[in-house]
Amino acid sequence: MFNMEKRDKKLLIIIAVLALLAPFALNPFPTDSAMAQFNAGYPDLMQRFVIFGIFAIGFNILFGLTGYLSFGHAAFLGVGSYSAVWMFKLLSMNVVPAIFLSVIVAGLFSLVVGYISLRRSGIYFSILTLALAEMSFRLAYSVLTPITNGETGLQVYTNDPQILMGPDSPTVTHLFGLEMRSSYTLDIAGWSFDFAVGYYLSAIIMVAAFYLSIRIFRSPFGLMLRAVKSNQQRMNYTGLNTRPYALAAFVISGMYAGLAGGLLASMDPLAGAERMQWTASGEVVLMTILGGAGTLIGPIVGAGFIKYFENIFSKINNSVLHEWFGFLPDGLENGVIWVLEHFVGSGWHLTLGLLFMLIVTFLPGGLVEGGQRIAKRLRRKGADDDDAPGNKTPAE
Amino acid sequence: MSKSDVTRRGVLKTGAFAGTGLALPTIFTASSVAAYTNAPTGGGVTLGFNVPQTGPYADEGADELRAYELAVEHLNGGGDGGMMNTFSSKVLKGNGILGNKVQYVTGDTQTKSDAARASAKSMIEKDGAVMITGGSSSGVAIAVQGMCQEAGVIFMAGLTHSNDTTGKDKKANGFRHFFNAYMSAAALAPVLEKLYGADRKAYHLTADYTWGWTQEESIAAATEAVGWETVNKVKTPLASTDFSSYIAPVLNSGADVLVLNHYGGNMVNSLTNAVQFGLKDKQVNGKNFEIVVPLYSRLMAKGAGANVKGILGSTNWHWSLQDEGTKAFVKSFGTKYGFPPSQAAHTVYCQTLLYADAAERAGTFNPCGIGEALEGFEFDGLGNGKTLYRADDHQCFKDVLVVKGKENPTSEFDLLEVVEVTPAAQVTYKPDHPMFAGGELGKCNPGA
Amino acid sequence: MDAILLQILNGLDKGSAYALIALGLTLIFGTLGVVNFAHGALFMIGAFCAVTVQRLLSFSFVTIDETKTDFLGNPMKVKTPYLESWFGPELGASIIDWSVPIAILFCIPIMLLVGYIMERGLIKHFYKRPHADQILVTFGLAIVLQELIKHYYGANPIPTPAPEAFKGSFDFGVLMGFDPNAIIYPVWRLVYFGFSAVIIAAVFAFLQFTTFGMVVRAGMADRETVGLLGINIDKRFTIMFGIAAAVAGLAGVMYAPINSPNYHMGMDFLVLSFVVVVVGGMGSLPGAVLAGFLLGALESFSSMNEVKALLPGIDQIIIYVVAIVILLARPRGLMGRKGVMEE
Amino acid sequence: MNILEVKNINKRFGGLQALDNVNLNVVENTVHAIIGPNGAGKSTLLNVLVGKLIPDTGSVMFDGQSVLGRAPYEINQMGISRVFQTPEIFGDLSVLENMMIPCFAKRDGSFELNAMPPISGQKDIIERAEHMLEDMNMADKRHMHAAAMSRGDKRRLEIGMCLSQEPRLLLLDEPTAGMARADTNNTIDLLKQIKEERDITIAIIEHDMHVVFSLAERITVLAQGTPLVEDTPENIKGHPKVREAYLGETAV
Repeated sequence: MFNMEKRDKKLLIIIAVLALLAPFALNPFPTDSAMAQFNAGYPDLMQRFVIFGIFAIGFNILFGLTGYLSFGHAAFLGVGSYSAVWMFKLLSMNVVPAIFLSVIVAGLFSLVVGYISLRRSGIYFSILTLALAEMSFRLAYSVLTPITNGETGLQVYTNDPQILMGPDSPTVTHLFGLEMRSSYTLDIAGWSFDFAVGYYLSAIIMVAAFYLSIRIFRSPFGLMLRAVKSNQQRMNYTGLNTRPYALAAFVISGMYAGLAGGLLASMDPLAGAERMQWTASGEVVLMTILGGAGTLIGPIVGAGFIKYFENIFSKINNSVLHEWFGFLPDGLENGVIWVLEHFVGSGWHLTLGLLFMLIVTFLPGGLVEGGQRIAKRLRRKGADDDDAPGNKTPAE
Repeated sequence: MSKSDVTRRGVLKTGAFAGTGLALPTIFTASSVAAYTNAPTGGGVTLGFNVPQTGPYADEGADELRAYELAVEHLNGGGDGGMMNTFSSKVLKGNGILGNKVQYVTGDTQTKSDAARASAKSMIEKDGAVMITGGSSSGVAIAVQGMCQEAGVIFMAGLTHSNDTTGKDKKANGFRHFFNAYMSAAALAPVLEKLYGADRKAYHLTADYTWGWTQEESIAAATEAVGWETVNKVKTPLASTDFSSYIAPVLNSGADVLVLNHYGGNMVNSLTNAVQFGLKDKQVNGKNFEIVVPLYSRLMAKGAGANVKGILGSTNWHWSLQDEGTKAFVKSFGTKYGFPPSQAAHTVYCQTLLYADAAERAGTFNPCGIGEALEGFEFDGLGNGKTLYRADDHQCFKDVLVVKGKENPTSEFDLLEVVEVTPAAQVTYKPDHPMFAGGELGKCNPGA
Repeated sequence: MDAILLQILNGLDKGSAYALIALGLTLIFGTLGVVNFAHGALFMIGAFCAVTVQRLLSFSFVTIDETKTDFLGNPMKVKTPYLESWFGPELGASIIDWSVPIAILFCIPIMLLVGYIMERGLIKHFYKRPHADQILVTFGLAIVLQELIKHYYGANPIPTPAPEAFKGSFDFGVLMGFDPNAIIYPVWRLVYFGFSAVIIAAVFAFLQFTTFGMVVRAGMADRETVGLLGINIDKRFTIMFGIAAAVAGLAGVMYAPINSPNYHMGMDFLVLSFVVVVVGGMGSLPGAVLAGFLLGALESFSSMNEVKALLPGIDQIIIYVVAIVILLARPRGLMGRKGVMEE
Repeated sequence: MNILEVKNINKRFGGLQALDNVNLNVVENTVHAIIGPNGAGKSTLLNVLVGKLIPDTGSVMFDGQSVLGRAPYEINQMGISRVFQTPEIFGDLSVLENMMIPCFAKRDGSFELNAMPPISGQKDIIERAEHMLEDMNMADKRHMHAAAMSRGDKRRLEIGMCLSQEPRLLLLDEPTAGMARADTNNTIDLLKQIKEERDITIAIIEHDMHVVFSLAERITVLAQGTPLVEDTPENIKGHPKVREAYLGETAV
């Protein structure tokens, strides 16, 4: 089944199971406990995890395999979101045409950007992508406001045409009547778990996207992309034209970004221009490097890591800290809180910055490689492994 | 963060959800039949304070947060009660809202629509917030307002000045206490005419995004109505940090007034640059060259330093006002934090009190009930004089302050002086005014 | 004509800031081979040197003035800077007024030290690492630095005016026979331009005419060979990092009166400075300077009303348009060397 | 029959005449060496042949078709493979993967969006690559990281990669430069073996006379951008012009 090797199948199954059980896995703490602050199992954040996972998986096909470091991929995500919202405005709130169009438009846009940028390599390529994306952002914010609704962000108004909208059609995004925002809450003892339609749609698409990326990694095309990264000179003198390979990877990753953008808009039908800013492009670069560029699962891990900090750490405020450390004697309590408040709430950026530095310094290769190293050490402790030293497959 | 109830989440049920085939015991609790999103069930009610904590408006966000904390303290009966004592409505008793202790969660908007919505969503979905409030820019306010409308919670806007918030993007679940670009212009124009004369030529520099445009449109229309001529309107890129190339040609354009439709860092820099070029000391057309900043804030004035001296603008509120409400608020804020509150702090404090009061009067947290209680509500004692929450667009109508940068500040907070209090009637417009046309409030959405 | 002359002045002025930052960035890249995303943060720290010196100089003691009241109605606490009480109000105030020029002296050792600590403590571990890792770690460092500044100085801009003597503007138009007010330019910006020119010239002279500079230049061209000659190039590179940091810091300290410093000013300049460096050509010092002035000038011209009327929004994107055009026309920017950062 | 015909090639770099009216014919199924002192234009000539440089004038015909103006990958697809002075392999990939890439290039052409089927299903390619590795005596290293191999092995792999494309003309650019004596001899043996086992034309640029005289059937001597003589190794050895060109400096 699935035409894959055993270890890949295992990985896919793990991801699928994790995605399925995320509402449980991400809410490990009882709702009333002090630790509930760290729960991440609410629909919006879970959706963000998987959607940015898709974005990073796609980015990794370009950066992880070919080594071309694009600093403009957020533009494709933004274009995807805009296309999706336009579909909601023009047709109906059904997400299928929206997602479909977002992938197509992002693909076309990335074809243009890729065609121009891939004429150069290295940092020159990076700056070209950065320039093209930043141009898109700035124009979307100002001159293109009729199309993008500028600062406010493109949204659906009741007086939009919506030609496919029947009198009974849902007015929120839906999949053939199944509303994205509808959810079940399951309460067991002190725990509370959310199961949202939007999350499961995104998760299924993410698993499919992950499956596709495994297939690409393991295909002859994937091998060619790794060859592009390794030695373009040899590629050329082996009768292989590197440009279309890199361009294909660029467009595929652009389509992944468009898919992510379309899904973001499907979960929440508003598309803001900031989605296209260079900081957003930088974020996906950081996700991929942090998780482990060129590894299959790294980008998802990196995406989850950054989104977790952004959404969970930024919400820890002083009163939360006081609640946590209320048991300490006053002087000590204030001391602890004084230290911690640098790192949470409005200080969450500082924590993130420090973690970037620590991870890249001590875990070269990202979180996944760090995890592998720990796993290896544990295994070695158990019994001497039969891993031949040369048996390392580069792109796991 | 511990909260007492388990099932705050409004369960949006469609019955269509059939995907996962769970064989687990599904224990549905009372909330699944609640009438609205995040109905409080235990003894507490959770409010969501969504302010910029990172990015250029972080200081404004921090000040908003201080005011929110103060408001919560007062609502729960702590502190000196602040403006609760001067508020014309007397239903708030210091025992929380409807007997529920007020709790709050905070989040970071990063001054980005996406992040703001994510943060607001987590407050609604995870923390069970029944009301979202905050923000320090119009893009964010409009984005979050739209989301609250969909989710079925009330949005009490923080600092947002664009006409669109209660104009083409107005929503039934959203309410704005802060004034807007039209009001700034309507308040400023007569003062400008009085001080600088009717025969003036204005040159506009405008931040190139929605708020800037509505500000420019409003002030240009208002000044043209008193006889001024608009020489030029120039858009400046949002990301600009140096405005020299936009300011350099001003002096030679024949204009004798420069209007800076900028806010935040943009305004600090453009004003600083304009003063560097010596515009304040020049004579053009036989008159003193003047600079106008339609939307002022004290925090911005602080950033621009001595450059604000003598420069006119408008503001929603200022701590030096001498009415009872203002004095009470400044006293309790100043005592707690050691410095006077900003207008952003003031507006969010008012919004919190107004929300709590509306809930008390309506006897419910249901957004529709609260909406009804706020619509057409007239009140006084919150520092702006008599104020009306207009039913047609959920905009507050109240006096607008025209202020000037103080020539001889006595302290680091004493940067602006009130030149005139423009009465509410003068800044009121019809709900169908063309600058506000295009949107519909729609119907209130209680969520579940 | 006068409008064009004005924009030429503007271009020189903007360009000198770009050129200074890009120069430091290129020095670090050229000598150490490190892509330094924290360079904008160094510029920002420079600007905050000015803020800090201003604060130190106006360090005050508090007296209670019973005749006045503060905003709460309590007796007013009046702050008097120690300097004013030591040297008398006039001299004290004028020393505080001169805090930015004083900060220049203060800034150089600070920045050298910051650069030294950064290079020895962090950057040196990343010489052999992929550029992506360098970007990640220096980006992390940039965030940490700016968050620390934000924590202690707040997010709002802090006014740091130039000395009274440099305030106001200079009327070129009159000199050249135009009407008064036709071409006026702020004095401090002219000082900034002159100052930048001096620093750029000093860096070039240092690299051109000193043995130290010659070795560094040789090292930039071919690190291994120079290493083989038994010269301890690493130590020199550490010093070069310090110098690059000092150049960025000086650019920042002088910039403080132009626009009030805030904690994110470094990030605002970061992308732009990379564009400048790349347009100039990776590893080329003259290229960086040339590109800085070129982009500054083009940005100024694009903001002219006549140009904007023709191409709406062009001033938003001109930098990027120019970058794209140059990179497509010249594969390695204006003066880039072959094979540098092309993998 | 000539497989490669180079006619009247000129190439100037600024003031330097790198190639001065070069004519060269390589006969099919021979080993043809191009020798000459440093700066004689050997590398420039090679770069013209593979499409990296375009000459100012002249023509280069490979098997009756012009190669000029074609990109390197197109020329390779015509049947010319190049071995570099320092081995150019895919260092990040395993040895087997290295060998598979030219096999794909041979089967699928210069670009094929073959993104869905797994490599493990490409039996023909794997078989071919494995076979080639065996031919090269490298089968035991198939899972090794290519970058981790010795220089000699890298050279061997690179030659194997070129051969797996079944080129009609193999160009070698100083294949033993920087090698120890033993490695050099191994490479000579390898090339001899290749020549024996396959129908292939080899053009070799070399400094090392030992290599040249062990392998070449024809030799062209290049000096100052122009061919001096072309003859058999025996004749070249005693040729006065060659001595002059090569030993000129020391003879003076």
